[in-house]
Amino acid sequence: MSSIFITALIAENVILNKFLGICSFLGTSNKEKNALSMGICTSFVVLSSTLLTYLINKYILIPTDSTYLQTITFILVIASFVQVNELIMKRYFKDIYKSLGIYLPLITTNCAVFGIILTNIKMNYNLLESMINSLGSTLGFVLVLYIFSLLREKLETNNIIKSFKGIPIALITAGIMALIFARI
Amino acid sequence: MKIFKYLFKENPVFVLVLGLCSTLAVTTTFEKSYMMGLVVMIILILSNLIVSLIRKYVNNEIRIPVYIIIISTLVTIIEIFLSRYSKPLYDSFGIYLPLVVVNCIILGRALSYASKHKVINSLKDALKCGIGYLVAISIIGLLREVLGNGTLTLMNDISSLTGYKEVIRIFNGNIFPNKLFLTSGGAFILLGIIIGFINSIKKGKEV
Amino acid sequence: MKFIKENGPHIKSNDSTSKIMTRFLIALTPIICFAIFKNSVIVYSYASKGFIESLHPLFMIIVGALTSFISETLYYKIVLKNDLRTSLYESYRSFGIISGILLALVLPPNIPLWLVSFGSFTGSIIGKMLFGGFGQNIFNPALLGYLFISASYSNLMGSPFNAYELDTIGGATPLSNLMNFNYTGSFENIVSPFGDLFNLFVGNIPGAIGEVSKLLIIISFIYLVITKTIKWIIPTIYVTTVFILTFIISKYIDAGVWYSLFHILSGGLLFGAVFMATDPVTSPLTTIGQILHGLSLGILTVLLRFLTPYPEGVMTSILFMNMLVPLFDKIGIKARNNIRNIIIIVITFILIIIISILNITHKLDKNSSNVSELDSKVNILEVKEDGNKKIYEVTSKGWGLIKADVEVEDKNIKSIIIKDSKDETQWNEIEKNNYIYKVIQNQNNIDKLDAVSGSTYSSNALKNIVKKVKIEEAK
Amino acid sequence: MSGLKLDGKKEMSISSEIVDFSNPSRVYVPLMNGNTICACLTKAGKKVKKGSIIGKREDLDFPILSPVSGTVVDIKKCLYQNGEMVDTVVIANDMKETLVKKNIVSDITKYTKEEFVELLRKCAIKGMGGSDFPTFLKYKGEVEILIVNAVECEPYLTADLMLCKLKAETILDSITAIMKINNIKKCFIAYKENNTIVRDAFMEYIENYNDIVLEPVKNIYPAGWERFLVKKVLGIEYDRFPSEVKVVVNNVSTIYSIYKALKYQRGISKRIVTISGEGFSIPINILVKIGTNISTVIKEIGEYKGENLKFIAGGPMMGNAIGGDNLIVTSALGAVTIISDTEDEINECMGCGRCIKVCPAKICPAFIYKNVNNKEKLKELNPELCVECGLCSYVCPSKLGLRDAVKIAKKKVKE
Repeated sequence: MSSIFITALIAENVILNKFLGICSFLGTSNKEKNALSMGICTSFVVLSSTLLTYLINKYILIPTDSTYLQTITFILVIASFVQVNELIMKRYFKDIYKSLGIYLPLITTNCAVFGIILTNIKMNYNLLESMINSLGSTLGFVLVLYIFSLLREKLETNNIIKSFKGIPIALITAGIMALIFARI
Repeated sequence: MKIFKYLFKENPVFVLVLGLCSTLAVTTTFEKSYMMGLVVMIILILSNLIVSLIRKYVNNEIRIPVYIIIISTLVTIIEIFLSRYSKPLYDSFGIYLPLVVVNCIILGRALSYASKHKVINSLKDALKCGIGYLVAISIIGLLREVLGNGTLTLMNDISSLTGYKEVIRIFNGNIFPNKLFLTSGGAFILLGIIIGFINSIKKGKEV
Repeated sequence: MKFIKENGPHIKSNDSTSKIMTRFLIALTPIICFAIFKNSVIVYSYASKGFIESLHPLFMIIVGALTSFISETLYYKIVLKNDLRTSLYESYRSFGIISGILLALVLPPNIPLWLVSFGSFTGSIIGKMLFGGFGQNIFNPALLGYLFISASYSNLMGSPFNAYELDTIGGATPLSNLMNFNYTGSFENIVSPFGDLFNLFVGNIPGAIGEVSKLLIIISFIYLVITKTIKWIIPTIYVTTVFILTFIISKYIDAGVWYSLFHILSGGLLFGAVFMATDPVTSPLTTIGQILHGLSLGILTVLLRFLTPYPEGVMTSILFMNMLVPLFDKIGIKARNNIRNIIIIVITFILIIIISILNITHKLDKNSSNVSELDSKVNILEVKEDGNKKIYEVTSKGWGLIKADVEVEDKNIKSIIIKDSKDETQWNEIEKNNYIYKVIQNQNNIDKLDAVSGSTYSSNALKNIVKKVKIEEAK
Repeated sequence: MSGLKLDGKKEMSISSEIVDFSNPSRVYVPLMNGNTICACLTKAGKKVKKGSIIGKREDLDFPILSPVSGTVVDIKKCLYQNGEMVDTVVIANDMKETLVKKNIVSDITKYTKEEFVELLRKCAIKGMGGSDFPTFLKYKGEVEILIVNAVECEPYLTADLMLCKLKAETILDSITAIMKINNIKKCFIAYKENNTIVRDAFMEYIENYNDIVLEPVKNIYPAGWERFLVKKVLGIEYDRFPSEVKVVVNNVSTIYSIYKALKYQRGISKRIVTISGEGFSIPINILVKIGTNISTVIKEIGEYKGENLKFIAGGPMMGNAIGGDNLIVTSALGAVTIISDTEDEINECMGCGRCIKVCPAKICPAFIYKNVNNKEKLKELNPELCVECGLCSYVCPSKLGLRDAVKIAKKKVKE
């Protein structure tokens, strides 16, 4: 049980090992305040949709043998939860909503969310295992996002050559982080 | 020449750094990458086509859910087609084939371009983006496999479909098949260096 | 007579960066000499290897230093486009040589020379120059080179022995030997095969070139601290945390103090702590940040040594902590003058320590009774026996369920025939790099074998089969 | 409170006697108070007496007095101690020293507090330790403890030391007078523990003065800094000014100038200046009229040694090397240091963390230097606490101008 959590957190980290969620990873990690809030919103969406998708898959899709409908149903579940998340953010956490702005609806197109749910289904985990896996992966997502936002703040003050500034140096740092995470 | 423009000017992967999520993981072999590039291109063209066709009847609020439904149906069709005709390719894609639904390029082009322009323009744009994406992905796939594994699989998994099996072994010495490029970290670093290299060439040309 | 207009203090301390770096090099020389002495002079006299071959470690150090120097000069010349003279001067000022030498000292004695140059080349260029040159890199270039080498050519890494030590027991460094006895075991079977603790201390035991002579490392550490060249807080706290943690664990498995001493004196801990973790560029600046750095290094190293298949926890934990340096500095700045923050930090760290100890003890219990966990994954349907050959019909849980027949002849697995693996989706990866043959080949220490990337679960399933059969045989 | 033990180099200028140069032919009075520009109240050709008002600092209504009697020649730009060219009143000295009004007060303790503060403002008594801060502001509020700063932690400087050696008794009289007028309970005279000359000078007379205590302070730089003294001597901290905790810190020469104000009811016109450093042939202490051009005095005493020199107004740590040697003595200028320029090899910041360990104000100069051009990061590092003691630049192995970066950051944060 705990080995699933640790591997999901570090060894099979969602961003670094499975390449999921790079768009938002490069996008929102410039200031660490919105990196954290972005992470929390994503984890809320993932956990809630894992629960719902597991139930749908177990009691609707498999009995009626329409597993090819998985993609569509899961995407709709995620999209609806993102709308729910946006409403909550608008009402309760006004300032975070303002600072995150356009990145909130982007969670639907965040491959990490959909990827985690798909891995849960593919590995045919039971309910408890898939919840732990989702929790581990999202924590891994938030961890890497937070560390990376701190590193990018430091990279701002370096005098990197012009053609490598911004995205390329961020990718190289992420690559080195991925190599280190693979060895833990 | 146009190809040069596709590759450097607005290439979705190298310049806009979009749509990386579902693709980098698959580029361990050249064949898988150009197949994934083809899949994405076909879906892009079809989705742009449909989106620009129905752009008048769709108002602004429900744009995103509708487009997502369109794209996911297309992806499911492709999934069924692949799982029936080339099972090994379908297996090797694993969870990354359904992930094409959330690929930022397709939804991005649909939202920003197709929903506002005529069918012909959006088709042209889809073609441009599709080719740029295909070229970029296959270059990455080529580099990663040749340097990392020393082999070049032109057609292996889908041999049942095309009946032509071809795996060329290029490097076998102890220097070159350097497993770094097969690891996920290696892919990040390789992509970073490629984009940096292209930036320096673009900067060279402009200044 | 010219009067210079300048503000700011006009008298300055007579210390300078180049002086610090030269003192660092001076502290390294005794270790280099011992490395050459142990790995080539003794080898030349005992194992009667050719003179040139036995000088291999010396060439490694030279090649390491030269490549990093040349690659940085080339970088300055080609990428930054300044003429040869300034790029030579610039690369002298950015002290690439030190990371080259450090990398060579960390590698096992008999690896090919081009591998050393590959490591120091990637370490300096990708790790340091692309990040902006001297003083701006996030990761320690020497360790980064080590990471690149072990990531890309792990099979070529070779064994950490020189010809002289080939006869020591079954090809294991002290730490990997400890792992075979899954971290418990008495003084005899962990320490005595290597002489005794003093042997470990003086350093004629197998290991990478620079790591083994602990006595010299401590001497250079004292020299570095007196001449105020390195941040002494990080190594002291790092080693003491490891000592305390292993002491608590040794109390748990009621082994004596020698257990924690063994942990400190083995592997690259001392060398890593004194030379790698204190690299000024990649370690925190504020004092509180350094304390946190040392503490978390210690915790992570102990965790890695106990919980992961890699025996050597030091290199990865130093690299991991290089990533967190901005976080430690941020805490260091905030907590500098108000006590409330310091208390919060202390509590969080105590919590982390407790969690990690529970984790390790849990693992140790699980290890001693790891048969139960294995049983849930692998079960033996039936055993057919003819003559000294046995055939185990086995099922093991990977993605789906794998059925296989394992043919065993006098305690050695001869072959594994897979009968059914239809729902193993990633099965073609396994077949492509004939993983079954590798599993059979490494059946004695199966944990060391890496899983096939992309199909970890099926490869683990195969490894579990081997483990289960070995335990059955051992009964 | 951290700091650094510097090589004091005091012995160079300690042995020689004070040489008197107190009547120069021309006197230059810069219309400046610290770094704030003041208004000019005279014009060329006007006759002035010693002590008549020639300028005023508007915001504090603080006068600038003429140190000599004579005629104003003209008002032109001259080199000031912060390296800029500033409007200065040039007065030709008629050597008569005719006073505006001449009276000697017998009992100097009979002033009331308001009279005392007004007298300090009228006689333009300013901080002579280098801050040039109008002293009457310090005594406005209620004061319980007085700390006399005889530490002089800048290397090469021995001006205050010579003053204590000669005028120890007058300083003690002045302290008792100030204590009686402002009913101050206790006074501490802070001096460096290894500075035996000052200790013996005061020990002779200290018995017959009660409530005045000699307080030794550790020989580290910047021991002479206000915040450092209050923390070391009284063990208390304050936010921005010591007056918040009812404490006043005065330099020992300022105490001597207060004595002159109480006794003769006029500002001071002379002060001791140390001229020392390896670039000068005969290091010496001179008694010189405020406003004299130091280059004329130097030409008489000795000559320079070495090629490209640094002519520093003040000590080597806090002072600025001004581009020329025609520097004008003001009441705040304690010394002139002449040292040869050292070519040091500048390197990148390698993150050794020494500047953070040594900074007495507990801020991080290395981070400020790195983030000097993004403002919201600077706000977190709060550079305004910096006291510009220069220790960070002193201790940096890569010889970076950390103090200048913090100065720039201070300006940026203030906007």
